[in-house]
Amino acid sequence: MKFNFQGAGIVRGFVETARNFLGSYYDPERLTTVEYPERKLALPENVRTVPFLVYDHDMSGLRCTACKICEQECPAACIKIIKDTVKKSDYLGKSQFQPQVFDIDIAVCMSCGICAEVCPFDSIKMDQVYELATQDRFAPLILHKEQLGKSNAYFHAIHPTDAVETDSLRDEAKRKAETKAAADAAAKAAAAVKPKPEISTTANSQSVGTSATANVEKAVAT
Amino acid sequence: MHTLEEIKNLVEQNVPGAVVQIVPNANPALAGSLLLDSKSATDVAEYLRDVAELKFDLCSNVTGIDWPSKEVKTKIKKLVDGVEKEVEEITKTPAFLEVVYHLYSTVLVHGPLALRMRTIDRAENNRVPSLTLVWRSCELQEREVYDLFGVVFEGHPDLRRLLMWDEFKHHPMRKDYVPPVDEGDAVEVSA
Amino acid sequence: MNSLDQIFVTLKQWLLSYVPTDFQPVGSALLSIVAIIAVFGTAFALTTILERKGLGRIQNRPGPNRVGPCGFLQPMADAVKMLTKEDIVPYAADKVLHYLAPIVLTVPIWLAFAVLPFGRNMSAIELDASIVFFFAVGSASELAVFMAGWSSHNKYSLIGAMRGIAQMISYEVPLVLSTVPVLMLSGTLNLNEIVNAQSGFSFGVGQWNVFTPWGAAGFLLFMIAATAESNRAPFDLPEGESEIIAGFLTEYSGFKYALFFLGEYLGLFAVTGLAVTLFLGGWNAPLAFLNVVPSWLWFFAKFGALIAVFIWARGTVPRLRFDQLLNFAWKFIVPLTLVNIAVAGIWYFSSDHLAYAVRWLICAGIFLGFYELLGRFLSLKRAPRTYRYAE
Amino acid sequence: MPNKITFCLTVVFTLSAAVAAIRLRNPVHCALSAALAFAGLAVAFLGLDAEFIAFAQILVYVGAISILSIFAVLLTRGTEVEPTAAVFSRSWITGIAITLGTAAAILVPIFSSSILYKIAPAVASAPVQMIGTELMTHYLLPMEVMGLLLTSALIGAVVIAMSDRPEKKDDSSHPSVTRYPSAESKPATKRDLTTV
Amino acid sequence: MSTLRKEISNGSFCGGIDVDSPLRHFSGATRTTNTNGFAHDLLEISMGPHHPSTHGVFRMDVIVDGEEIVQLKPVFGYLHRNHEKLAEKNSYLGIIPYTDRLDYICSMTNNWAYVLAVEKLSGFQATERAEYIRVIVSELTRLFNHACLVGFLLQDMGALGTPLMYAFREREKILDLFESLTGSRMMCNYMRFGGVRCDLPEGWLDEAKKVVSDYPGFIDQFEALITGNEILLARSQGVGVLSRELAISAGVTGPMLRASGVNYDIRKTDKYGIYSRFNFRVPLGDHGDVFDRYMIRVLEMRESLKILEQALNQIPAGPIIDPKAKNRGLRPKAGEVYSRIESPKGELGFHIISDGSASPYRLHIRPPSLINLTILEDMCLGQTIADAVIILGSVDIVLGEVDR
Repeated sequence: MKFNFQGAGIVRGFVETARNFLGSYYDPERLTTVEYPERKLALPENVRTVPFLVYDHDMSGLRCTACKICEQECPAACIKIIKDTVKKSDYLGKSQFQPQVFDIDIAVCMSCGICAEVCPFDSIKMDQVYELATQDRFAPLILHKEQLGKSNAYFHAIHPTDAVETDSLRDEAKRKAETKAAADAAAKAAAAVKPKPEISTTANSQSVGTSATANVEKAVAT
Repeated sequence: MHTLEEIKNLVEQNVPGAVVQIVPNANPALAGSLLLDSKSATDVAEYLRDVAELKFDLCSNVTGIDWPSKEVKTKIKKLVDGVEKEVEEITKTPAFLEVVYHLYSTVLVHGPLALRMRTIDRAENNRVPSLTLVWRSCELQEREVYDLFGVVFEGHPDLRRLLMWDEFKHHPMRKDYVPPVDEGDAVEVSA
Repeated sequence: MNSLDQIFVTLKQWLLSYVPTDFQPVGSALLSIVAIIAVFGTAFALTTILERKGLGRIQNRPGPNRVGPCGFLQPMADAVKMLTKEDIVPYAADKVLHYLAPIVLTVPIWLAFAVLPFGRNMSAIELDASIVFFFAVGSASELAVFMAGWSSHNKYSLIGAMRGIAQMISYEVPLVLSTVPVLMLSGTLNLNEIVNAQSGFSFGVGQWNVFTPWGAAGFLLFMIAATAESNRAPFDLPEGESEIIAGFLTEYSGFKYALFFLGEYLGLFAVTGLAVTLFLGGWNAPLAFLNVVPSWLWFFAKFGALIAVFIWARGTVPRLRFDQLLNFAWKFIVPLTLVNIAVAGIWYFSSDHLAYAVRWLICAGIFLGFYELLGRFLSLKRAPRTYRYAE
Repeated sequence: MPNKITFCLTVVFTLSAAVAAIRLRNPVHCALSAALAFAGLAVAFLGLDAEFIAFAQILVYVGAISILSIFAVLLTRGTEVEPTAAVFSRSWITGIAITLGTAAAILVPIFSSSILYKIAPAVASAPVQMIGTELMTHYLLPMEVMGLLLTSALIGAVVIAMSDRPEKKDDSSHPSVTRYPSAESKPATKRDLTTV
Repeated sequence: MSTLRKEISNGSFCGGIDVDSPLRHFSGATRTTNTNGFAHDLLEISMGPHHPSTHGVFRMDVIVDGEEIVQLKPVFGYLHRNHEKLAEKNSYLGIIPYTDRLDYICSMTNNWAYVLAVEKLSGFQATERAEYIRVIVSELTRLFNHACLVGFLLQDMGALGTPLMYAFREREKILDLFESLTGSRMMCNYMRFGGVRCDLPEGWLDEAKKVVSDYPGFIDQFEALITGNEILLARSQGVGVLSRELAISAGVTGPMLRASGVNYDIRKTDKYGIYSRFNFRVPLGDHGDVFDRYMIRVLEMRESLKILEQALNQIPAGPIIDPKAKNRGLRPKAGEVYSRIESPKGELGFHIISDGSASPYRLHIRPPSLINLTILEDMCLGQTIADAVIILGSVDIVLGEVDR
């Protein structure tokens, strides 16, 4: 039903706006605004804002090994890492560095998520906090290791799928490492009886290596 | 679509005084380009635009490239004191600025054809003819190349800086451009 | 019923009875002034918030809702903001004119309310030629717009001012001409008498001017001209924010800006009140049995409804270009108002010869014919197009 | 008595506005002062109980004429008078002569007319209806003549204002397309490039 | 007074105005001097960079005679960040998030254009599923880009935000899809060499199908609101006419070129990705005015919906990224490539020169927004300020891309 008189187009526009005006009182499609501070929408799992560092149990279990891959790959160059001087044993029992300083300048960070993507140790992940406004644009926007470190439980809470997958990979690696370690121990014990040098160390490092590359691939794929 | 050789031949046959050279792509799987001579460039461009077989009427993309002089070490065998020795010889590549145009045809729907022009050097002899009067689309893009690379387009009707401000002295896309120290940089990440 | 209807009149008389006889005229005027300022000041505040909320609803959002209950204290917050803002006068501005412009705009517009009948026996002053008075005081706003734009020493302001006065002059003509049929048929320039002329009922429906063909047409034309006269969308060219920033208001801030804002809304209110008076029966009830409702309530109900239409239009239509705006005035609205005067004449003289319905149809037909014809002429060759596709 | 005070105030106001309209240097200020003077005149009419005339005065003079004069000021050049220029010109004698002549031309008929010997009615009243009737009956011819005059002036103004620009688009040649119809044609010289 | 009306010249139009510029000869758009004897005062207005309708920090130096434009010089660079220089310092992977920020409305198509160029350079091939995902997200991008554009255009015409708000309402739905897919609403950083970064979340396809099936309702509503509106017709028809020849010569691409009647859609001509598999048409305008540009966008939205319907129904299962394609630490063989796609704004091209190192030797972005502005002055001459605003609006620029 199209009436074509002069001004018909304007009249149709009036009808349309009236429909939206009235519709806004009963049709949620026509009043789409969410009253933000009172109501917050549930974030999709994939949402990423700024990076954070995952630790197991507590800060001493920080997964980061200060390998500096993220620092290198960060397109905005907003990550600064200084290696610790002493190594600690990681979850695989391998002795690794931890970062002494791990700073991210979130004023510079553009939330691209490439750091999380390239991290071979499942350490750096993307957070979902978005109320980051501060009054000072310098110091409070530089997040230090202490602010960045968040528990694996938190990671599970915000990215359940990714976290479960990561954990299973890590468990797998750990199980392998443990069996290897047990085998090594057995071999050592055997070697003590019957000295026979070889495999053990190489096998161990290989297993870590494969797990790391597997993680890299996984990170790329996600 | 004609091959580069065919286009080159067509141009050389039909445009008097045209000097065209084929520049192969470093990656053989990708298309090469035609290097135009400064003197005949506008004529060649007009020919390419108008000739019925080619009709490159859409000049899609204009860009500059800076090729500063590089030291290339080549190992050559040389007779030194009667003994054949492997000697490293250092040669300097010529320094020049290059402008690349990518042409398409809306009529015959083919392309891209890449045209290149080179300046003699990166300092005073930084002139190439402007193709703005052949393809209007070059107007802003040539200004951009002038602004960022310092290529002077002769015959451009309105050659001013495009992105940087008029008082700016340098050409930021040149490889040897040193950005000024920003005071914001003084704030250390760990501060 | 009568007591409620006349409550304000009685109140005023009661208050005046405490005033010495010599000062009663002054007292009466003061009371009227206070009442008008209070009522329309409130209406201004209410309109700003309702307009923003209404526009919001039209645009699928709730509009201001943070200050006070449902955001209704927003005007207060705006007022506080406006009053506490720095009042910036450009260095090169003509300071005196820059200062005077908002005053020149706002003061005469308050005067316009003096002659509007807000209810039975409720108009501040009784004038023989009240409608002429109304238009006379309204004409000062052009000067104010010019003063504001010119004195600001800003190019956008100047363009806005020139647009503003050209537009206001152009639309003042149809605004006045569209009232002529009403004046012709009621035979008076007195607004109270015009309202009285519409107070009858036929078949229980009020004999408002808008129910006649010339009245309906006049109402439409009057509303269009009124929109333009009060610089509202789609005729908000003097301020066209997407073109000339804020037009003649560009260099105003703080209280002076608020005054302009106030002045524009008051102008809108005044002209809306006039539309109600001239075409919608003033304070008369639409149906006979609704006479129990106080007359001033009817006035303000109609007034509110018309304001809503202005808001609705603002949320719907894009802005005209300046030459089109003037073309629209001179080639469309003005001829139509002239046609309408003729239609009113036909209506008047055919009353003895033709049946009501026939008369109605003939008059409406003449007007609509001209409307369509002039519209075609105006929108020459402009129509939605069909497009071809390439596979 | 209050009427007299009002009248005096009005006179002072109107006259000073009129003087300002002549004396101010900025023509826009002059035009605005003239608008003020018109408004003062309207107040004077009100003092005479001539409501309709007063309102018409405001509507026409303040609302239209002063705006037109502002338009005229803005549309003409040389709006800024050099501040050093003397307000009184060298030919002030001629000026005074012209002023006196004009004043005489107005005053003589007034003083010689019989209206001076009329006695003002106690209550001035010129109902709008009466003005209308008079205009449509007694003064019909003058009114029609005025209408004709204004119409012709309007038409004249439109004719003057009509732009006589020639149509500027010549579609004959689109240089980038037609200048070199085919490759066989001679390549363009520099001259061709810039002058086609 | 005299400074208010800046006097450019005395009587004749020479100083300041470049009447004889050879550029003017492209369109034949010269302005003859007025012959009626009135001296002209010209007014020079700097529109922008803080102007409500310049769509960002863009400036137009306008000289007007009354309200008629006699000269208009666009001024760029207020948002210049030199992405091209940044790219020379960054890894090939690290450039992808920067491309998001070129045309910040359409990050997906920017990603695609860049990724496609690198794929050509290094000989990768995206997987089948990834190709479908790319088409889906790109067409969704086209949908909301066009919706926003017509919304902004009408905003420039003074429609007080109503059409814009309706457009944004629909855009939000698509942004929600992008958010649940990529984690970010606008800066998606989604595509990777050889595929895409992550697979579609569960239920995403159904949500997308719902959005796509609801979208025609929005277009109908939008058209009912405004398309037949006499004011829109009066404002846009015959305004900012761009002839077919000038459009081609000026390198105008995208909907603007097609509005001038040139059948040139890179999705059809280059058949990049898998566009050859889909059945869609290319709407063409005959007048090349603002109204045509508006309508072409509306019609293109309807065609994009067709592509989306087909793609959403045909998308196969499979890997989303080619495992052979290296992303981190990519060092393509030395070579040069120019690759382009049909971004919603026009031809978005990437010209990359690799010298075999980890970051490009030279990366050039061919921004459709900038090049479509080449003939802004030609379209605006002789029109009014109000027209210039909507002509600029109809070009569809995003300053992030214009200035890069």
